Amino acid sequence: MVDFDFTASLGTARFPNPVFTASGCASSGKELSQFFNLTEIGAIVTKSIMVKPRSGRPTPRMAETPSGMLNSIGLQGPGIDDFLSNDIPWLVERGSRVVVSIAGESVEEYGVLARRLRSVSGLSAVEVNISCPNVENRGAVFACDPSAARAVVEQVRRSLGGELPIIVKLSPDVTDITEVAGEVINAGADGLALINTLLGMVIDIDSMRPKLGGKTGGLSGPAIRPVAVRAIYQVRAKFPSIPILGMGGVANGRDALELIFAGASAIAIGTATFGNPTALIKVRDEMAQLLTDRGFTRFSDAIGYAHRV
Amino acid sequence: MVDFDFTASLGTARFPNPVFTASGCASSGKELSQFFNLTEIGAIVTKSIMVKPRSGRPTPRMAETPSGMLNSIGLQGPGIDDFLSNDIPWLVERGSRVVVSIAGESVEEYGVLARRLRSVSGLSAVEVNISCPNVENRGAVFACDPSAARAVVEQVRRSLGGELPIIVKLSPDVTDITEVAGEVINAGADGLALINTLLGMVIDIDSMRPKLGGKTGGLSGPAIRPVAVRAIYQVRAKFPSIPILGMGGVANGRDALELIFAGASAIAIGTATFGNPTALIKVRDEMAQLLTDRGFTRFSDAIGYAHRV
Amino acid sequence: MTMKSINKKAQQRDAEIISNKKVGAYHHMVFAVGDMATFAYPGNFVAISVGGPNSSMVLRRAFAIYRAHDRGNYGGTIELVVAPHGQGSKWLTSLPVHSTVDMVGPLGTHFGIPTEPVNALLVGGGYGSAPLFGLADLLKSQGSRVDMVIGASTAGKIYAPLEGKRTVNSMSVTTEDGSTGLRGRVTDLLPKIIDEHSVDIIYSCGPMAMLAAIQKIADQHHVLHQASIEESMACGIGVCMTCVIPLRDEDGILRMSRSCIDGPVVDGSSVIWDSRGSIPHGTLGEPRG
Amino acid sequence: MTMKSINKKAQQRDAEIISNKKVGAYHHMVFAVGDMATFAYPGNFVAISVGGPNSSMVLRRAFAIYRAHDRGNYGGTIELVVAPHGQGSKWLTSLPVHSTVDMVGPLGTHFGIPTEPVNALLVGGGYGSAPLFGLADLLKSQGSRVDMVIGASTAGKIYAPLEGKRTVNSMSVTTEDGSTGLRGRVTDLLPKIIDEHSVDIIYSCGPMAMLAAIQKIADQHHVLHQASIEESMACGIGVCMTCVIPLRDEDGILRMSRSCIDGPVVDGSSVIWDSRGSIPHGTLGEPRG
Ligand SMILES: Cc1cc2nc3c(=O)[nH]c(=O)nc-3n(C[C@H](O)[C@H](O)[C@H](O)COP(=O)(O)OP(=O)(O)OC[C@H]3O[C@@H](n4cnc5c(N)ncnc54)[C@H](O)[C@@H]3O)c2cc1C
Ligand SMILES: Cc1cc2nc3c(=O)[nH]c(=O)nc-3n(C[C@H](O)[C@H](O)[C@H](O)COP(=O)(O)OP(=O)(O)OC[C@H]3O[C@@H](n4cnc5c(N)ncnc54)[C@H](O)[C@@H]3O)c2cc1C
Ligand SMILES: Cc1cc2nc3c(=O)[nH]c(=O)nc-3n(C[C@H](O)[C@H](O)[C@H](O)COP(=O)(O)O)c2cc1C
Ligand SMILES: Cc1cc2nc3c(=O)[nH]c(=O)nc-3n(C[C@H](O)[C@H](O)[C@H](O)COP(=O)(O)O)c2cc1C
Ligand code: FES
Ligand code: FES
Repeated sequence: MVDFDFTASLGTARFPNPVFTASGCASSGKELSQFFNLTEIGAIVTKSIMVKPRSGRPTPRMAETPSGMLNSIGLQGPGIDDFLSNDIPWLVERGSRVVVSIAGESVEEYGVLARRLRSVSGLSAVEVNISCPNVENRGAVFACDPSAARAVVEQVRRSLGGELPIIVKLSPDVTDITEVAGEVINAGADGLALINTLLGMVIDIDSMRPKLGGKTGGLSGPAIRPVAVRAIYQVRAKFPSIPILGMGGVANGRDALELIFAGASAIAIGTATFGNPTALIKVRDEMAQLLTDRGFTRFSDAIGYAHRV
Repeated sequence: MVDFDFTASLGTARFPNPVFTASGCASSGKELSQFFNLTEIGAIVTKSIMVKPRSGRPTPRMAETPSGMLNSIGLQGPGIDDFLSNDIPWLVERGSRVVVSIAGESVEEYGVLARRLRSVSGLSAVEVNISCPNVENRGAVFACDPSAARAVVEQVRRSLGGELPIIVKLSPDVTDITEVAGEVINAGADGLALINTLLGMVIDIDSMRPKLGGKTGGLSGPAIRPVAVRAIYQVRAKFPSIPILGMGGVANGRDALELIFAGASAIAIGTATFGNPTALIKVRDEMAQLLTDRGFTRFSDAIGYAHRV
Repeated sequence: MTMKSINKKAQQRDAEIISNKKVGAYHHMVFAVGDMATFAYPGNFVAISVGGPNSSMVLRRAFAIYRAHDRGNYGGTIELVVAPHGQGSKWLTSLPVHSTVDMVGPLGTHFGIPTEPVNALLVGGGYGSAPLFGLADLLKSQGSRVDMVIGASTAGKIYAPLEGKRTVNSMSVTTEDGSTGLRGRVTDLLPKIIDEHSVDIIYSCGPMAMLAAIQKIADQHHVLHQASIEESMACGIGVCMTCVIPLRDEDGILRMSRSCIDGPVVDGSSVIWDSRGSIPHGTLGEPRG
Repeated sequence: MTMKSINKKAQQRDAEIISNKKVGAYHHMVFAVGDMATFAYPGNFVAISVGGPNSSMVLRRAFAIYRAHDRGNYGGTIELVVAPHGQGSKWLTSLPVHSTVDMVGPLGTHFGIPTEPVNALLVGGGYGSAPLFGLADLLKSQGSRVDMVIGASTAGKIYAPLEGKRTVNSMSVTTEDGSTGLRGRVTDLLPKIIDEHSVDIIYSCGPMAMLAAIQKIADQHHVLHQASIEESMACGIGVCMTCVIPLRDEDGILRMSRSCIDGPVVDGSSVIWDSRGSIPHGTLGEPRG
């Protein structure tokens, strides 16, 4: 394993290895640092931050499902000001690679967030979470509306300037994910993050009502891995050169390999961290071993390997 | 449980209980009859039949996934002629309720199938599986294209005449399932079947290629239950009077109750039968008990109960 | 009074089951945990993976630490009181001795121990009595008076081991069906005890509704109240934001705070008890319109 | 020659593990199954639920019946030879004696037994030798000559119990690494044995590639060949259509047939062996264009 070249890249950003936290599944990183050194992983992707502080949705906010879970956090967070003064410096000082995830309720808000990030030093990339309701269009989720998705990315591109890579995170809850991918790539995305959660619901058979305070929630965990692999494979087939940050149900090295072979250039770990605080380290080490076993000497050679003819 | 009224209906069709086989998960019924008497369940929904014999997709056709499985059968079947002369009479003679599922590659083919069913006696309803590629439109799946879905249902309505209820089976792989539901209801659907499988993929990390012969496959089983509950709940909220045959990951009575409370008028069992040949009987008995425990005396009162204010 | 604070000593390890005994409706389980026990304070909890290697359950289950011992025949041990409730806890309680589980802990805040002797009233509902016995020992050892009230729906759900009863100055039991102790709820007894023993502080652990009712009484009688709360937790380590409750912080700002990090032990007066299932008015970042 | 036919006597029941012993790379497992054993013929298989009540594995696993006994100390028993391969089989082989599993069986077609004595050659690869021992007994009891060839990659994967060796007229072993028996593959030995003993029929069980190679030899030597095949099965009872193989039926029509119902034992000459992973040209309903 000494000779294995594990470096990864997304656009112009470089990482010592391809294992990242998934947005919203590592808070802003600090809490995981009692289990491992944050510089051990590729990057911390922070919880999607909005312009203003946000309380999120009422509880209960989670329901366990077969090999998965639903969450309805509702983007709780302190707002960009608090985030930039408290969370980012802590991470940057400790030498972590940081990808900031942003979320807005209007195209304008995404612009505001991107402008705020422009001058922040120490960031590796910006992830644009477009799985948010667009208050200006009857709450239609940006990620489910190709033209709205495009408008967000164009705005972020303009406001951010040309330095930081923009990774746009797509929702699998669409008829054709390659269509949305095409739009955001044209709008200037440097990479895509695939996939966000699937919309789901659990009904509590005792109260005989939806279990979550917010009624519906996002389905994550191993249950959705086949959907993630398919989405990554489809997008990679159509846009072979766009880097993909893959995620969805990865809990060990074997799972990660599926997404890598399908076309992911790096892997984010979400739900698995809840079950195992050191899941990221496990995935990283198992992945390196499995790739070495298969004769790979460089991680990058494995990306999209399932597409070879 | 003696006093529990378990009768169910979908449009004008009546059933002694609301537990059905899911199309493609009970072949044409015969094979299950060594485990229980087919009259014990609400209905047999037969494997989707096409006009001509069809070999289906190459093997491997399945991959187990966390709390689920992928299949890529590719609608293997003997064609409508063989089916009507061999499979249907066998079921009808034994007193089973029969729902015939049909699938076509063009609007025209659906019409041909519906016409053939017109004169068949002993059927309870027709299920229209529109999760098929439309060869006339670059293989776009009917269920993912609201206007194509509409055209199919209008054609079936015309060709079938006015007797048999038409249940249209929708795919969850769409941006807005209520939009497709609205189209097919307008086109004359008497009920909806929710949900078909989700498109997924598994990569074999040893061969480093997609595991299924057909590359992608349909994801079913408990993993997708939260998506099924959500889809049923959404459609019920928007179209409270359309009957829904609910399915997706039901393996026991508790699972079934979630779908019923979300809005299903009957439940179909697919993947669970593979793990347990008597799953249908288990679901039926547990459901009756759980509903009785909760004070219901009629099954029909429980339908959509999670929507009460 | 020492403030409760987050336990920063969490570790993840395999813990061997040393003993697993049914006690009434519960299982008393002892785990060999090495030095995890050294850093455990009354009120802390542990989080355990459930279902084994092929499990369909992806989330850990949280359990309040009943007792922790630094060293013994098995090195450090942690004891839990587990109710076989749903899938996960039934799996755990069914494990034979010598099985190992994956355990993370100690987690969360712990009960604050006053620096001076006080009159303390400990109130537990169901298995919520468990963490109170270790707390009682600690309070007694620094000279406090400790009265205890334990309630449950029925006798089998009262967890009150003999040695625990002996430590405290008084122990009262209530059951809703009257099958043991007084018929009624714990809160029926509190006003009298508070008055009789000039209670300074209530420590409580149990269902949210019970805690809320205790807070009302604490307010009326102007006594402090440290409550150990139980919200559904997906991660237990502060990274998921599922376990939030509305808490007013020292600056008077009302936030949806993580009960796994800012709790489970919280100052009862800082919680907006009535608002489970909603975002209380005035919460930082509350939804507009 | 009696034709193989579908076993219509399948039942679903709890089966208690009576014995579970490691034998080389495999586990020999005995299950108490009541009268399920009565209806089991060599070649039939059973399907077992894996992973326990919280399992993330939704599909049964199929295992060829090694031996079935009508009655004994435990009533009817069925014996299996299980390779701890992936998640499901590892779970199964790790179960302690007295655990119960949910078993469906006997399923599928069985080996056809000639009405007259014949010269039979039984060829097994890996755990594929297991169902051949019961078959050997049956053939011997009706007066046939039985030669057996067993192969595997390495010695630990040869399953050949002593009492099994005794029944047959000859037993040859091959391993690819030469760690026991002859270095090579089973097929290296077949031509010679066929000639020497005027073999009438080959019965085989093992990996698909081995079966295909045997068929070539059977064709060259004009001997019959009954092969027990192993395709991924989701249901094992004929309802899912995942387990298909291209089979030419009596009317000469080539169909994708279910190996759980029309197999696992099939007439080797009716299989289009080369076409795994594709639909052979001429199959009923083959894709157009
Ligand atoms: C801080 C804390 C301390 C706890 N201490 C104990 C203890 O000492 N003894 C004990 O028996 N149990 C305790 N619990 C509850 C325990 O964590 C499990 O929730 C409970 O055992 C039910 O899990 P299950 O898998 O059996 O049920 P399931 O119904 O299968 O659980 C499904 C999901 O819902 C959650 N859930 C279900 N019931 C509760 C509940 N009452 N509170 C929170 N989440 C719930 C589960 O954690 C799980 O994620 C505690 C919970 C918390 C948060
Ligand atoms: C008719 C038949 C007879 C069999 N007899 C035996 C036997 O006697 N002894 C024995 O050890 N095994 C036998 N097998 C293989 C067995 O059913 C399992 O497939 C094998 O144990 C691997 O399952 P797993 O859960 O350990 O592996 P996993 O890799 O976790 O299995 C995942 C899925 O793939 C399928 N799969 C994996 N490998 C195979 C394979 N080689 N063939 C078919 N499906 C596979 C599994 O059934 C399962 O659905 C037989 C299979 C069939 C179809
Ligand atoms: C509790 C929770 C909170 C999440 N919050 C966010 C978020 O703030 N922003 C975002 O882009 N994705 C969020 N996600 C989605 C994850 O980043 C990830 O895309 C998804 O969970 C699939 O990966 P997994 O199966 O590894 O969890 C969240 C997921 C969970 C479970
Ligand atoms: C092996 C298999 C074959 C299927 N074939 C069909 C089919 O022919 N027609 C159809 O409408 N749905 C088909 N389905 C989908 C099921 O009817 C059902 O909608 C889906 O599997 C979800 O239910 P479940 O989780 O209970 O399996 C098939 C599913 C499986 C697993
Ligand atoms: S349980 Fe995850 S933040 Fe508290
Ligand atoms: S395994 Fe289902 S039909 Fe053969």
